[in-house]
Amino acid sequence: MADHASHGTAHEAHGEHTHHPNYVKIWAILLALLVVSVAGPFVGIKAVTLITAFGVAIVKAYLVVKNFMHIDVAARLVTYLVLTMLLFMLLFFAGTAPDVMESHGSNWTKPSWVAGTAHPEAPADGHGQEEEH
Amino acid sequence: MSAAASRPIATGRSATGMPTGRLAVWWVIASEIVIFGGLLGSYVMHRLAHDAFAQQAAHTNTWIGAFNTFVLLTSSLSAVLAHKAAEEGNGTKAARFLYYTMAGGVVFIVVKAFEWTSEIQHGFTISSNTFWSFYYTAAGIHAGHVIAGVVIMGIVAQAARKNLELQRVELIGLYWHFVDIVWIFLFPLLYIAK
Amino acid sequence: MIERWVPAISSYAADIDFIFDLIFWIVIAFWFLLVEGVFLWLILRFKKRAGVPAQYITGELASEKKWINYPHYLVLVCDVVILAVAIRVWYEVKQDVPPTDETVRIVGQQWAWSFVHAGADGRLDTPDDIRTVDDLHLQVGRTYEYKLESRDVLHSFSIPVFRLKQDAIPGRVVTGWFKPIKTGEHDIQCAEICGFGHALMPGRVLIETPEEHVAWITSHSPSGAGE
Amino acid sequence: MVVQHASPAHEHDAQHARQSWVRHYLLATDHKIICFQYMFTGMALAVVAGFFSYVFRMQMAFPGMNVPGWGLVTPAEYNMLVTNHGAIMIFWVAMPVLIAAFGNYLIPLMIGADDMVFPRVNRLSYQIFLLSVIILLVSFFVDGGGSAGAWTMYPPLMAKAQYSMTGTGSSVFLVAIALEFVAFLLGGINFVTTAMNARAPGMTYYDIPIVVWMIVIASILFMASVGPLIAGAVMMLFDQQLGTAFFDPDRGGDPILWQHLFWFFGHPEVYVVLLPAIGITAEIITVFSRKKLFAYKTVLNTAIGTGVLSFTVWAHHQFIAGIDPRMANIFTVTTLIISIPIAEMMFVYVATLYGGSITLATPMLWALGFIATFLIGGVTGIFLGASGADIYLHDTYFVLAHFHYTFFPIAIIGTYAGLTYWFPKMFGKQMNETLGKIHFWGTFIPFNCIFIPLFFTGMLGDHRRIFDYTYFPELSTPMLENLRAFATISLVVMLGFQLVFIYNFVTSLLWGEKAEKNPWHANTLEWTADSPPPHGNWAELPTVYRGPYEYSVPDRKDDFWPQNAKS
Repeated sequence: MADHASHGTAHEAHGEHTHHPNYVKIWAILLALLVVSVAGPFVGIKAVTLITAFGVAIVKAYLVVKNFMHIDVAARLVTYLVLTMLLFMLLFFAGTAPDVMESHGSNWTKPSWVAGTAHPEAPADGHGQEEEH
Repeated sequence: MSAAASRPIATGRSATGMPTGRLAVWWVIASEIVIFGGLLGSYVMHRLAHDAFAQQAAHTNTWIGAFNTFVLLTSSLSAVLAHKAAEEGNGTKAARFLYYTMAGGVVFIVVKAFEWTSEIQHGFTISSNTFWSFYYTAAGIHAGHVIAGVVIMGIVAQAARKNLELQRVELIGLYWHFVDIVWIFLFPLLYIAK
Repeated sequence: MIERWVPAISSYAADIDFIFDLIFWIVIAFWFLLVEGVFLWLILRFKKRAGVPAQYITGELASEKKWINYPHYLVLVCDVVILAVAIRVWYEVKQDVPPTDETVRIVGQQWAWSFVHAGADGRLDTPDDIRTVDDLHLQVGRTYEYKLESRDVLHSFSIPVFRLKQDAIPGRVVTGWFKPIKTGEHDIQCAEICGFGHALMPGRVLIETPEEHVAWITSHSPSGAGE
Repeated sequence: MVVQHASPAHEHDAQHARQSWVRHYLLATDHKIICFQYMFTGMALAVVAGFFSYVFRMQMAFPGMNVPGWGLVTPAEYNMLVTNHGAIMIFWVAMPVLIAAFGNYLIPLMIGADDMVFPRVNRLSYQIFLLSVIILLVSFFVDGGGSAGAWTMYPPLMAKAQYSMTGTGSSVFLVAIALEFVAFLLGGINFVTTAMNARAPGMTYYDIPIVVWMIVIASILFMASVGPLIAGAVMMLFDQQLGTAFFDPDRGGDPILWQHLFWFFGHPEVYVVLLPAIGITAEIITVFSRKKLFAYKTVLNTAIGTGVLSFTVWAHHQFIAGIDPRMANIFTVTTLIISIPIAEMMFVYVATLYGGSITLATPMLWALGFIATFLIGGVTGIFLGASGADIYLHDTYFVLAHFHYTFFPIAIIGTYAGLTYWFPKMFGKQMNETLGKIHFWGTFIPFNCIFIPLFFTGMLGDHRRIFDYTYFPELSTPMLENLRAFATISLVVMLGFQLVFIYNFVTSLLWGEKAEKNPWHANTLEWTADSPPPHGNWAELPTVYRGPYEYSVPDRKDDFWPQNAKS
């Protein structure tokens, strides 16, 4: 039981004051990024759209988390917590996507996809009774 | 502080060095991340697998989405300004900024209501197809969070006006920024990637 | 050990029984009995006695920790052995489809199994296909590919004597294989809850000698007596 | 040192005395009262679920029998009973009793706080939980009957009323489950922040009793895993009621998606209820063997390791459910890896007994019974985690026996262990030891007699949830019928012995011998409060000087050393 003393060191529950950056400036950056993400699709290149849409979203989220939510002040634990949750979601995606996204698994097929009849607009004709392989 | 008098001693303790309220809100946010994560993860799987989603997404109105993003970003700004005012001990000012934030939330919901009405009139309902199911479900759950945030913010602002419970201004702000971030991801997912 | 009560009728049944036995010997016969034995011995050996105080052991010293660490390494080794065998069997049954002689379509619905046999020409989706409800006719020694479908909800196609089980999923065609090695008549079950009539899906698999099978095909060909 | 608000506890007492009975028991914010609310609600539902199990076991062993107390069991009723037995036992018995009740009671008392950090959120959590219970009970009586698509609620069966024939019941059931999740999210956040922030001065992370750690880790696991299922429940509800097609393959959805959403939660959920029970066991075996817990930090690390690993194994529930077979290999590996921390934890518990001075009091019997039976649940899991063997065993009674050998020790034996151990503290009375031991053996032996035969019926090919085996010639052999009947009779015997417990509980509560502050000579902080502790728990909140398991320290007069004793 060595480190009893280290426990209550110096942290004060209340009265710590957050460093306040220039919020209006950050807001202006966020709006500029918003313009970028809206403008992205007009370039017409898919890769550019993806970057302006999702790259910019990540940057925006980072700016909000860092400056508005002060995650850096809130102790490292919170950063780890949020990252862990995101990691779990990534894991969920990785485990689930092969089944939901693929039209062919190593021992199954989705006949309606293969035949091209089923997309979200038009109901497929149910089971693939007539499917030729 | 009549409410604080009956508060247990435990609430005032802080073995981690972080105020309990802030810690709790971060845990709330953590559990919300996985709720939205599960939903958006499922959406992304379908979106990537079905080209038809892109055709459907073309029917959404980017300008309305962009306007709502603007509204939420701006309301986040006033939420954080309220936090700053609360830390300076200025309850009146904090409450005023909170009211601006609430106004932002209300504008968001009203715009959303008009947008949905027009979409439903064009025949895109929640049961039209999987894209629209995800569209209404994700945006609907998000809108529910916005409404809850506005209501709670109203309660916090009432107290803040009387210089009471000022630490709550930061807490509701944290939640509001999280709701903002969810929208930051919903916007490209539902409106931009066509 | 399963084969003592449930006959092993498919070519891979013995492999699945083998892995069951392997795990049984490693995990139950060795680990479980060992740990329970030590556990009971400790309880009896260190029962409270007047004048004998308990010892103060933190478990943090390396000399103490080794007592849990060494068994622990052994667990790791056992895991690797079990994994190697399990994945090999899994690969053989579910992933690696050998060249097949014939294809049979199996369709689950609320609440019956229906089967489409290839018929006389040995090919599916030709006019001479034989459709049956609840009876699956197979010829012993042939390798079959199955195409498993569902018309409504999830079902699970299970033949215990084949050690075969596979869920049927609406919207998908699941493929797999089996090779019956003995003649006889056995149960087919549905192993995934599929509504009120879940118990009302008892199919039968009939494994016939080549002569019997040919006779059955001839007598049931659609051009002949019909279904 | 930590800033303490100097508001003396007797102020609370004065205020407390003014509260009326309703305020005291129904609208209480005191963590101990909320514990009782959760515990008694959970136990009431355990009676319901136990009765359900009696009815369907009777039908299974004696098909077509006119079950006393119920009547003839129709297939629809059978599915409803099976579904709700599972769901109630997990969501409305194991979780409220093990996490919510013990968590509420133990966390503030064991870390030396006067209450939870958010008492009113705590009350709200119970109220939402109670609402979910009421909605669940309503679901049995709506048109078409209660939900009957198994507790896993796989679509398309559950998603469409035309398949399940219990359209309303399924939706009401989903709402009840979603509300229950909300209640536990609120409760869990409270537990975690309380344990993190409200610890007594001097209590480091390594001075926290294991049971508190376990409840906290379990709450975190719950929080991190339940999100996708909450999203999934909303999607399923929309599928049922608004005509969406998230899980309908004909219209672009995918039924397998639900299975992933469900099991991503469902597997960590096993550990959510397991960890508190393991924690309770740690407290009891150290006290009754007068031993320091063997390798405290190892226990903690294995618990955290198990928790993290539990997020990587979920698809082993779906090996033959149509997932890609290549993915199954990955999940087999992760599943067997999880045996490593759990085995380590079991070794630690066995090692703790070494060199002890063991008293076989009732709580200790339960704790040892937990270890002995949970071990069976653990080792039989290997059969199912190994993908090759799972092809045969999946969805047979082998699976059922396996998870009852994990869940029964957790939810029933663990609860009885905790309840008999903390009964003196909770109610200020001692329980009758003789009746306690009769109850223990009367539960423990029949329990094994129920589920050992079911391992065999599973090996012989009995599949789960089948209402009547007489339709299957190979499942109607005399051997199988005898095994089923034996299991059912054992169940009836076991349920009968629970009356002993109820009798013991009530009589001890009313006329039991008065308990002293620390009847078991334990170290943890709750035993330094009065029995039962008053509102606010201590007149002066304790300060902690050492870890929780300093038993039989050499050169001390007493063989225990309370955490708050200065020397």
